[in-house]
Amino acid sequence: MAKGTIYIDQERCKGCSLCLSACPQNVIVMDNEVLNAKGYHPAVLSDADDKCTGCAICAVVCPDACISVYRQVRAKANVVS
Amino acid sequence: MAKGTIYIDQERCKGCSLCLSACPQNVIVMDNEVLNAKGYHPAVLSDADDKCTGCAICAVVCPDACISVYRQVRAKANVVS
Amino acid sequence: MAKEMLKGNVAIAEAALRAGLEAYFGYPITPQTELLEHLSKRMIELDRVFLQAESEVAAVNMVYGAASAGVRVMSSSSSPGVSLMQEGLSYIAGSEVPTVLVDIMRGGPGLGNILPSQGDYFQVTRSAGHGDYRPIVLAPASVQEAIDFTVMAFDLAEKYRHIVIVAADGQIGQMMEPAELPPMREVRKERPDWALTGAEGRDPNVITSIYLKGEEMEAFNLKIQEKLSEIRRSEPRWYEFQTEDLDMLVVGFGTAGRIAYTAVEMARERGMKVGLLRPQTLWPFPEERLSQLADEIESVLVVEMNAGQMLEDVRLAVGGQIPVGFYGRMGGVVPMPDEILEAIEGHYNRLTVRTVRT
Amino acid sequence: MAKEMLKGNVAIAEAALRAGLEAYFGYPITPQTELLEHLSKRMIELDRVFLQAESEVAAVNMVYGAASAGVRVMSSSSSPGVSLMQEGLSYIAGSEVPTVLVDIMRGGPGLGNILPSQGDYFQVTRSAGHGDYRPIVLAPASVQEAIDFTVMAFDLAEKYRHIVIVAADGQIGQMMEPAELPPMREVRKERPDWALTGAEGRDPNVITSIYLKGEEMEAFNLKIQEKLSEIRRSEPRWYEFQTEDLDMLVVGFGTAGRIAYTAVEMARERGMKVGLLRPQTLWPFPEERLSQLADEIESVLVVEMNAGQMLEDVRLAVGGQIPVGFYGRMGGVVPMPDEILEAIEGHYNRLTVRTVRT
Amino acid sequence: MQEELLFAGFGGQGVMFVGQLLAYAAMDQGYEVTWIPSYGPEMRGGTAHCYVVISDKPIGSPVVRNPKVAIAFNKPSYEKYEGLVAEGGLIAYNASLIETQGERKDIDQIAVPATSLADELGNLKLANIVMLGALLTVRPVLTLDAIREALDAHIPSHRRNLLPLNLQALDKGAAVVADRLAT
Amino acid sequence: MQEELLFAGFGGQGVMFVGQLLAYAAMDQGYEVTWIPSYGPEMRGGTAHCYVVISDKPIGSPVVRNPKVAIAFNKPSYEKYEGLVAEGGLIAYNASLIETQGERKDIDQIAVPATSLADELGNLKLANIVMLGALLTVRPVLTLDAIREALDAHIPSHRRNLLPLNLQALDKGAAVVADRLAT
Amino acid sequence: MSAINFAPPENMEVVYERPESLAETHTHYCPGCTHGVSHRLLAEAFDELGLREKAILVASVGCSVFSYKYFDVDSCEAAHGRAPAMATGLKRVNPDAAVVTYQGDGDLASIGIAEVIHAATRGENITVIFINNAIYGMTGGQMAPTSLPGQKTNSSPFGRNVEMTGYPMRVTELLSQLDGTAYAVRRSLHDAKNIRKAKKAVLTALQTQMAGLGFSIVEMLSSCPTNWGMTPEEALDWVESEMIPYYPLGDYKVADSVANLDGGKRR
Amino acid sequence: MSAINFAPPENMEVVYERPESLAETHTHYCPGCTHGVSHRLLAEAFDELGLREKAILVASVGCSVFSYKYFDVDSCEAAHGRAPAMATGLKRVNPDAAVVTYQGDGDLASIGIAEVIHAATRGENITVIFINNAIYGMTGGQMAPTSLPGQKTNSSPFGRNVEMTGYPMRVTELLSQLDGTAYAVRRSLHDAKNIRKAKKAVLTALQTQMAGLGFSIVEMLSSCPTNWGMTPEEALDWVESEMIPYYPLGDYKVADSVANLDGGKRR
Ligand SMILES: Cc1ncc(C[n+]2csc(CCOP(=O)(O)OP(=O)(O)O)c2C)c(N)n1
Ligand SMILES: Cc1ncc(C[n+]2csc(CCOP(=O)(O)OP(=O)(O)O)c2C)c(N)n1
Ligand code: SF4
Ligand code: SF4
Ligand code: SF4
Ligand code: SF4
Ligand code: SF4
Ligand code: SF4
Ligand SMILES: [Mg+2]
Ligand SMILES: [Mg+2]
Repeated sequence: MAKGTIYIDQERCKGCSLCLSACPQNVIVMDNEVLNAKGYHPAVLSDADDKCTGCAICAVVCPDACISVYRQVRAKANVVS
Repeated sequence: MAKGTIYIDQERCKGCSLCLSACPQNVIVMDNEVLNAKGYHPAVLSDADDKCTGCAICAVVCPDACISVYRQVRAKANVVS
Repeated sequence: MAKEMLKGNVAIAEAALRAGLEAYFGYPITPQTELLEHLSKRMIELDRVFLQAESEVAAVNMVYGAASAGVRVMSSSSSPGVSLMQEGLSYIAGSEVPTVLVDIMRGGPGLGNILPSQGDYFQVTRSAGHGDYRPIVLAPASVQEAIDFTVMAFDLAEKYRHIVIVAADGQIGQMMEPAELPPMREVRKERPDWALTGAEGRDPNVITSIYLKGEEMEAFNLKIQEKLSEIRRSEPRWYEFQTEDLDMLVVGFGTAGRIAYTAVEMARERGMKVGLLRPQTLWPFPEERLSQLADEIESVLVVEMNAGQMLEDVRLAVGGQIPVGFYGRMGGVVPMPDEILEAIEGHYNRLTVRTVRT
Repeated sequence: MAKEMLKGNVAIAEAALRAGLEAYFGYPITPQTELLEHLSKRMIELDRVFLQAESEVAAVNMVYGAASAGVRVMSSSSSPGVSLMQEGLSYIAGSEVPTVLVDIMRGGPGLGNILPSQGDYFQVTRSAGHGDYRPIVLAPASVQEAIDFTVMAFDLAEKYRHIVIVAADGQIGQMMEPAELPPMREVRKERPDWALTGAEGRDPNVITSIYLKGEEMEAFNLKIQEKLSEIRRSEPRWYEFQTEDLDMLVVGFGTAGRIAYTAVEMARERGMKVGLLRPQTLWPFPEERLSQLADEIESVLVVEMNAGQMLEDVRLAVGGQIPVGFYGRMGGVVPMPDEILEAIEGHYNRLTVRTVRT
Repeated sequence: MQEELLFAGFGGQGVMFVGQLLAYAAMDQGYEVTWIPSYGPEMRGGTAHCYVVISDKPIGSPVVRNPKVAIAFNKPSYEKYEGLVAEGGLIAYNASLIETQGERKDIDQIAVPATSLADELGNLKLANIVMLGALLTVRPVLTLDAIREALDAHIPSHRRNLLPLNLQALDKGAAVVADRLAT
Repeated sequence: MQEELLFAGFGGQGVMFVGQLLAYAAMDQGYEVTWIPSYGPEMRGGTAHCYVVISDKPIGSPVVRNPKVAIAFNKPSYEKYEGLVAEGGLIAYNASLIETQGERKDIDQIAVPATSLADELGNLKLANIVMLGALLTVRPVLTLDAIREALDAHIPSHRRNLLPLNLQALDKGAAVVADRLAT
Repeated sequence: MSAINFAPPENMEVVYERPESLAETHTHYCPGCTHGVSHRLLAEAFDELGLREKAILVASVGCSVFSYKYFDVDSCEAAHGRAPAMATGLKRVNPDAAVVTYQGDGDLASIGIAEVIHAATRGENITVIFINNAIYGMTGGQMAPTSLPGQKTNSSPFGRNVEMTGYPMRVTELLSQLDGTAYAVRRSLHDAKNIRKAKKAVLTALQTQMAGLGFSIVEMLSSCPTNWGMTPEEALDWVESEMIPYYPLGDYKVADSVANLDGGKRR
Repeated sequence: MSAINFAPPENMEVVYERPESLAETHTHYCPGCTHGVSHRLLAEAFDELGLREKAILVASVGCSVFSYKYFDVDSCEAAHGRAPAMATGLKRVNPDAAVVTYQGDGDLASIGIAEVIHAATRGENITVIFINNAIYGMTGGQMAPTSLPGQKTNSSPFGRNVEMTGYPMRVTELLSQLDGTAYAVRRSLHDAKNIRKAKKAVLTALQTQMAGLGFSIVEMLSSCPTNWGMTPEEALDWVESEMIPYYPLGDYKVADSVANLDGGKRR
């Protein structure tokens, strides 16, 4: 499976935790250490085992468009047209 | 066929002639002699041959509810209930 | 009844209910919404009519319908919603069906904001909508007055078969104060003889505002003007404070008038001979009392939460005898007592100078 | 251009078109309908935008949209329809998009009738809808003025980014007179830099009337008040007749002012020193000129086709210096010259008595 | 000079048009002129009237309580307006539809059998033009030529074929009163 | 006598409720009192504040520019309102969330670790009552008994089970400043 | 109050007479205008159901603006388009009354579409008589939302251009979509047979209301000879040949509860 | 204007990034409110179709009142319910622009139903994004025309009583009846799969407009955790379990011309 990663704009995050429950790999957690300027504990990627697939589900459900998603570049398969 | 007759309230009539064209017996005409207070020549029954059946079609189409319709009383058939 | 701590909006709603409100039609809008919400519960509990209309346009026309049936009926809204009701109000005035409307005014123009304002003064006192009439307009400055004026609104509406508007700024709607509610009145059983109820055993009644012929329409208008003259004679109400031994008078209504009260107290402490006139009816405006006072004083300061609307009525009442100053805040800003005090001082000092010079 | 025999409504429509009207949105209502009908033909012929809206509420909001795009846009209606536009007008004023509205006033309140009236004076001069602003209001008294003021309306609307209302009574809309139309102007190609057109190659534009914070809303209101002061200084317009060597002044606008002209002529023939001031802008009201004249005369008579609305502006302008009389007809009744003459005589005689006594 | 005329009749009798025609003619002759209509509640039927004021100075009021001239095309109009005509003025009426001698003796009463004359021309709708011809002969507010020119200039193009008939009607109206005046 | 208090904090910190509680108590003690709220644009989050004015005479303005007492539950409120307190007045603040010594020396600064104390009681939401207890001990606008009665009389029925905890919170707040005052 | 003008001739019985609920007043409608026909039907229905003393008529702004004068029942005049709102106010405080709005297509489909849709949504127990004549009659013949494609009116002088103004609205179909609508049908007034059907629909609509079953509307295709520029007969022909194809007659919604009225023998 | 906050990690490509048409401003929406999701979808669609410089957003009165701040496009704020009228004015004089209204259920279905119905009837070339959250969010949780039967709100404290207030309005079904409507679909924002479908619908709606095919509307079932008194997750569950059964997702109208967009390969 392709490796992926995400970036969460913690200042924008409102801590709604929707990404958390949507992530199929369960690699997002609430960052209880950080309190952003809005007063929320933001979400953070916690992916020690590199399980994130870059599926972007988290980004798709995030109401505050906080999440950018990246994935390992794969050589494109040659397709006969 | 049952005999009928009608009464036209000529003061109320606006001379639209809709009863005239609706009457299946063609027994209504415009009364060009009379000019009512509204300035219209009203409709009038012209039924020398007693053709009016009392079908009430004229009354049903009259927009000004000028027409009353009457029909000969027939003995009611005895219906076994 | 004992005093309770009541929010203005809730107090108005409960007072209306206790005054025998039989039907309410309204549409949510801040800062009026608690009024509608309170009635959504209480009216249903009491098996009376509550309906959230699809819009203020619909609400005012539902009110028009229920009022035509001769029941105690009311709507409530805030400035943009009241703008949408103008046509309906004009029809109601033209049909002479008793109607009560509560306007909890907010900052404008346009969508503006939800803060307290007095920017609807013209919209409610100069005739709502087209044509020649003026609604009776009651302007409470406390939760207790909000209660009392609401009850009075129904009585006046029925007495004159006219529109009565309770016009309070958002602050009156939102604040809590101890106040006493009136006892619960039952819904009236009988309907007035002009009411639409189905013409059982009587000639049909008709409620309409059309008079196709100019002469008839004019005759009807003269009848309204007659009624308005009677109201102008009988119904002006105001509150005054420190109006003996006066150099200068402050005039303000609702929240502005209430805050001016504090400023006048402060001014008296500082030795200025200042008093307060707080109109409780915006229409009929207490012009007679004001013009009496104007004979005795050197100057008037008008305080409003708008760009100067009641100002015109004050100027009309004092008729150019004495200078009329103005201090206003707009767009939802509520003036503080110290600002008004400063305005009083400024005005008072100029006044003294002027008086001395003469 | 040569003079043509033109009906007021048609003249206004054609004048607007020639002033470069790019879009019209309106709803039929008597006695304004020929205006809409004329544009339904001409705008389509010229490939401009004509749309019959589903209601006056929709019409004013369509106008709001097109005005936000910076084009010359207009609507027209009559009293009940103008009541329905109050909210939209307040939004337009709060967004500062140039807009022209024609109000061909009819008898009220309510459905009233379709006869000429001036009962919308308050509704158009005191701010349309909620909040603190005043539309510029132009009041033609002839078909030629209707044409000229319509053209001017667009220029003023754009100059001040404000609402301009052409307020004419039904008689101006319905009568025919010889008048000259302006030359045809092309529709302007460029749009103002604040206009909504799609943010191609520039930062996005925003048109809104919300200011959530009181301070911001107040700042915006102060900006509007600033603009209004400028208009008050620069734009008052009026017509005067026989205003030299005066004892008494008649003040009237639109049709009432025009008929008063005849009455003043008759009064002069009878040796009374009477003149006429006919405000052409109802707001800004020509208060300065009136107060100048007030210094020279003994009395003022106001003539209106309503219960006395402009009367307040006259009283404010003369400030209690001299007595202000009123002669009004309501509900679609147009006063005849002889009635006004009689009112002048009554007033003039009392005046003489009074003057002698003093 | 100021002339004030009131035209009144049933809707459909061409009352508005004949007033406008006079107004056009007046404008073309360089006068100030106003025309103003008034309708009843009915869409069809009912009565209608209009005022025309012609002057060599700016016109104040386009409506007048006591017009110098009234033209009545039907009975209700005659009854309503005879009393309003200014002293010394005149009322012209369609004698085909109105049987009267008139009450007032302080104004001129001109009876014109306009509908019958129009009928002779084969078109009842021309009664209004017949009346105008008669009126202007008795009271030359404008010349008949001015009306002829105005007809030529302002008749709607789809009715242009009726122009000769209109001119005939005008003459016919003029002739009938000329005869009578001669009497 | 006239007391003016400003309560400010995040929505959800019970700012409005504690102000109302004080107002109820004042009413029950026979005072004149006003309570007035002010909200930000957000539905959740954002800040909110309310004014309470207590007096033995009719109250004019329910809002005051320079309240004698301010109670700040969060940092932004402290920063916004410290400067507004009237000379000689006091500001009480939730020291659990606000680290400050205060700028102004002409007013009393009362630091109350309200959230921590509430935490000790097992319910963070009680920080507001803790604050009130502390405040009234330092500045006896009303007696604590008055508050106790008001709590008893006005607590919503579905929260009645929390009454003992609320009373404890009040005492806890009172105790912490009493200790300090004693120092 | 009796409308008998004439004692029945000897040996004859009355087949048809002016209904009692119709006032004696002459109407201001143009000759041949079918507004008069629908008035008569409504009055007949009031008579037959014994509702004269329970009826409250809400007249609307349009040619029928004076309809409050033409019925011998309690009545009022709503603001343009707002009859269903006014009727709602009346009905809620007079639950036993028969509240009927009488509205034109400009009134109901244009300016008043919000109020009628919400009345239907709420299942408001009122009856709407909807006169669709594809034009604004009273203001002198402007385009209505129901004007036909290509129809020339005084505000669509080149014919209704569907590119610019869209296709005509089929109101009854639209309202039949709403859960609160119990009865929604379209009828036509162009001949005696259809008028009789329309009458039955009015009866059913009123019965629906009196049984508390919800919102009822009877749309009637109607003529406007004056603004269509036709004789009364031509106008009826136009209804039949031009309007009916665009506005098919029929029952668009008959709730089961309505179908079961009179034990299933719905008229 | 670029929304890249972060250079892609080495060897990685961007799969998802904040769209350019979304302004940098933080929104005032409550945590977990799906207004934010629909905003993002619309911004993505503007980006993908290259419409950022052609778009004019008409914000409406409701919680989305400030949406004009949240998009990097020309925008304005309509009066409550009147966005389709304002959009009509804008579109008629800017025929090449992409004019989009963004409206809540109170705004569109209650006070604004007339304006949206007439815009659809006219086939007005505008796109409506309709956020159905079964409540009035901004004013603090009153009943909307779309509130579910029995739903407790601050103005239906005993639960929506369908006897008194009728059944919820299904707006998309209603609008799909009108000839001028080219595209009318309902989607939901309760999970990623449905959000992706909603996105495609927004793209199709905008393409419909740009191709001049008529009126387009995308209804999105949306959550209001605050006024429903739920956590953001509970709220999404409620959308799925309570709202969808009442408001079935699907395509209610796809005109042939729309189906043939992109040579039939409609997204
Ligand atoms: C607010 C308002 N706008 C416009 C009008 C003018 N008006 C009167 S009737 C009417 C249209 C009536 O058409 P319709 O409802 O179809 O009735 P009809 O005359 O065809 O029977 C209009 C636009 C008005 N009276 N009030
Ligand atoms: C004329 C008018 N009436 C009422 C309001 C008050 N108001 C603001 S938003 C709103 C309802 C918004 O609900 P909805 O459209 O569902 O949007 P949401 O907040 O749920 O997203 C209301 C009634 C207003 N601003 N203007
Ligand atoms: S991209 Fe997919 S796997 Fe990675 S964090 Fe987001 S949802 Fe989880
Ligand atoms: S969905 Fe977005 S806002 Fe919510 S917790 Fe995750 S990153 Fe934060
Ligand atoms: S009742 Fe029938 S037959 Fe007799 S006149 Fe009328 S339509 Fe003709
Ligand atoms: S249908 Fe009626 S109004 Fe018409 S002509 Fe016959 S009787 Fe007269
Ligand atoms: S104008 Fe048309 S709808 Fe109105 S009364 Fe005449 S024919 Fe009937
Ligand atoms: S109140 Fe509801 S709709 Fe509004 S922002 Fe909060 S969650 Fe969203
Ligand atoms: Mg119609
Ligand atoms: Mg909503």
